[in-house]
Amino acid sequence: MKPFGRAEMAAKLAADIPEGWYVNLGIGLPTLVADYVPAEREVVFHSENGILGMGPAPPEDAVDTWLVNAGKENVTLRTGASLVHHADSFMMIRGGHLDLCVLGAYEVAANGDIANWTTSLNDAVPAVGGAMDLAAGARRLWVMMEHTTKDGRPRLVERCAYPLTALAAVKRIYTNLAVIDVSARGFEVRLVADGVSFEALQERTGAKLHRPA
Amino acid sequence: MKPFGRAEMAAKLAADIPEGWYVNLGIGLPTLVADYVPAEREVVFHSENGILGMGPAPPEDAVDTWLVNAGKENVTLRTGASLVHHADSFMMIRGGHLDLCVLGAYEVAANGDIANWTTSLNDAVPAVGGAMDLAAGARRLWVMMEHTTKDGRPRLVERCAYPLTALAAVKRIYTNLAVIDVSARGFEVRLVADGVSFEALQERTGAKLHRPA
Amino acid sequence: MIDKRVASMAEALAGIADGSTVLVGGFGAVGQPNALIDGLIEQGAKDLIIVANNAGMDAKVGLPRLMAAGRARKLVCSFPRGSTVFDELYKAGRIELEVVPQGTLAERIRAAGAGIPAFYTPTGVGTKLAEGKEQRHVGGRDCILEHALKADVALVEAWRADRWGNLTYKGSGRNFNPVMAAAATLTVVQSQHIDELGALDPEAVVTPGIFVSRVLHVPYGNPPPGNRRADVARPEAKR
Amino acid sequence: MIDKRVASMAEALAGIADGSTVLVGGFGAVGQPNALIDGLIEQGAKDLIIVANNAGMDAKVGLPRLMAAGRARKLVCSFPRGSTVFDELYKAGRIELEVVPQGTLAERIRAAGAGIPAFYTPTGVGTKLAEGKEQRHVGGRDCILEHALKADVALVEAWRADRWGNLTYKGSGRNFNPVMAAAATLTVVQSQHIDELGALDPEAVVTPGIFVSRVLHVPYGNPPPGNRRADVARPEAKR
Repeated sequence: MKPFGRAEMAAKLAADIPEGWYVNLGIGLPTLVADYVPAEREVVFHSENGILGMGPAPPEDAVDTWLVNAGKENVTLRTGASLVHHADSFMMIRGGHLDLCVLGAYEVAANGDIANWTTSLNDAVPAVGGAMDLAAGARRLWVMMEHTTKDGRPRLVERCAYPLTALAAVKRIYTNLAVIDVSARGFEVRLVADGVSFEALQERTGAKLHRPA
Repeated sequence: MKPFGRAEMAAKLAADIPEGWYVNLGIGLPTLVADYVPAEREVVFHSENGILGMGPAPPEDAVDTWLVNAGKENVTLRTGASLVHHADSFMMIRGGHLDLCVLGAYEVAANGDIANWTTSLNDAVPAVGGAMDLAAGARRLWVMMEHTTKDGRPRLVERCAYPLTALAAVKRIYTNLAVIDVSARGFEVRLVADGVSFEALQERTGAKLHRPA
Repeated sequence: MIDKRVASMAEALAGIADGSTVLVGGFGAVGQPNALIDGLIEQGAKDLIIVANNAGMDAKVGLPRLMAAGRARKLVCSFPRGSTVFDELYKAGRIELEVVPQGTLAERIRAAGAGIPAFYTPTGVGTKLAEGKEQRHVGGRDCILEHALKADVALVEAWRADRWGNLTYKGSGRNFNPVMAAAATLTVVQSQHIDELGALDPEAVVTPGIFVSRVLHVPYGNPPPGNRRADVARPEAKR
Repeated sequence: MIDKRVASMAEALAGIADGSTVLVGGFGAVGQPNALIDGLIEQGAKDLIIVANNAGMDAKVGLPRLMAAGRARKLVCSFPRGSTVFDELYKAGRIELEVVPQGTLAERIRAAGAGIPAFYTPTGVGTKLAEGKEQRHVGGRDCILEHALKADVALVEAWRADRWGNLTYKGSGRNFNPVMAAAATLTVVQSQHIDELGALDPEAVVTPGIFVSRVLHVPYGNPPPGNRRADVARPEAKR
């Protein structure tokens, strides 16, 4: 079994983004995706704090500290970018103008429910950021996450145990083992990593997997 | 009896606007008020279609046809002006940011109700414009109108007969005969035109007038 | 390469279906997408619901032409006065009218673009325009519930545009245009200038390209003069 | 002459009362009105309800200092993570927290400025953050009712300002600042540059002066660098 690395997951997802899409990448793992969209394929990246048309991270000796993304990392503006305030920025999100949002998650259920903002397993401070707006508002929500937890429990489940971020929102999941669509039938396997059999994948998944129709 | 002319009404109202107020002047008679606020007393005039900081009408040989006010008349920008879109412009109105709005009216009731958008007496096309937003949203609503109709019926009434624009909104009325506050007691006479007795004014008014407390 | 520029009016208006709800920018004669309206008459879509602040003025220009051609079955509007074409159609019962307070109209369109299906507002409470609407005391005031006004098409007039669809406007030509641009499935722009990508200052873009579908270059010049001011005494104008 | 410029921090923050609700602009370290927050500590108002996207980061700068000084009784926030000061106060039960989805937070503040007392939104439906909120099917979706978040004070960071209070921002320093500027009874601005009236392009003003009460000149320079990017493989960064 040869699981996808994080870079491979990002590259695989990036390859599925067509030119012209407006895309918001969640903080953490999803942020990597931008690096795998070649500049000549024009994809417009959005950041919650009012940037449309984010470019790559700046070289260390040319950082404009007035520009950060949602993860508070310094970024650049691409030619054609525009800056708006927070209400206008979330208008893009909540008004259904983004073609795609990619988020990390703790769990995704077979009906598309997503839990990605708090585990409530410790007394950590709850923090939601823009996840609920993005999950409810973007035209498509794709998730990037490890297929199982560190101790091997499935993250693709029949029903989320963690507090929900949004109901029936996820359309596709990119994991280290597979790419899986969420359809009316539930989880549909699109693609598996080398050496991962359908049966092995099912073993690591908490809900029934379907072969593509 | 020496009624105020339109210019006098406008001048009288203008004199009551302190420096620093943000003011929307309704189409028609109220528009005149701006001419009687001297430029050195900085009052910021707002127009529904997205202008904050309107200046006087341009000389005929220097008209910028890209600038119109709510009455579709060409205007100018004052130094310090800004331009916004319609939702942001009505945010100023509806969010309670205007210190004053001045409207014309058919009738004002003793409780501050105003009727100024349609008479429903003919089959004319109903048209409301921004009147309802202004009446409900501005911090103060003052009305400028003739004290009676052409055939002598009162416009200051116990209860409006014409369709309402807003409830309990008017704070002060400037007519050709008097300046009248609308208080918890009802109509309070602040000022009368030369030769107009309280009794003569009461005769021409459809609700009880009070002398100032 | 993202390129929203189109070369012809036919391309700009392709696919607009009968029965569409069409937002039309402009206030008075400023910021009116008149070329697109003329194009829409040519294009042929009928049974349209038109949303615009005014019903137009000059019978030979813009909306009045569209209405005279019998293409609009309904007008949603704050101030349908000054258009003899509309007056006649309305009095003859040949066009429906929904009168909406101007700020409520702007906010309902903004809500559609912002994914807000409905909101409460004090505007209109106690008036004929509140009849049939849910009323509720909220935030310390009586309010009515107003719904988002979502559209199939927005026709927008801009001053500058680039191939990503970023837009700026000129003077009071901004008005409803940016609000409408964000509220339709298909947003078509006529722009006086087409600029290279990057020529518009990112800090000064008014409509980001995400809201725009197609851009047509229509360099028509300046709007006609506005109304004459009906004043009695203008001390300052005498200078 | 309208002149909203003030000469001192004391004048900028005069009259802010105990128990005030205070909107604080900024996202990450960008656009944070840190000088005004320091001034507010000095000014002494306590029992404050602070509304901000973050709880701050560096314990020595801005909100964490205010919280550590015991001035905030409650934080309304979308992402209160990364602030050890807040974490400790919260875990010790010494500060209340209302977590609000970031877009709902922005929209609730915008609603306060726009005179919309409440609106429906699909964001948060079916989650813990919808508990206790009215739910309703509207516009074809399940929604919850959210209320305007009106404030006594807004603390805003701007790039350029004039004496009328017209403002522009820089880069992603815009964020919540213009939205908050419109939603408070008293809006206090710290601006890096003070310009002559007329120097700001009317087409490019982001916050019109009508929303601004006082402007203080605070030319502090640039924000500190952002977070380091926690990436694994960055082919483009290798160039």
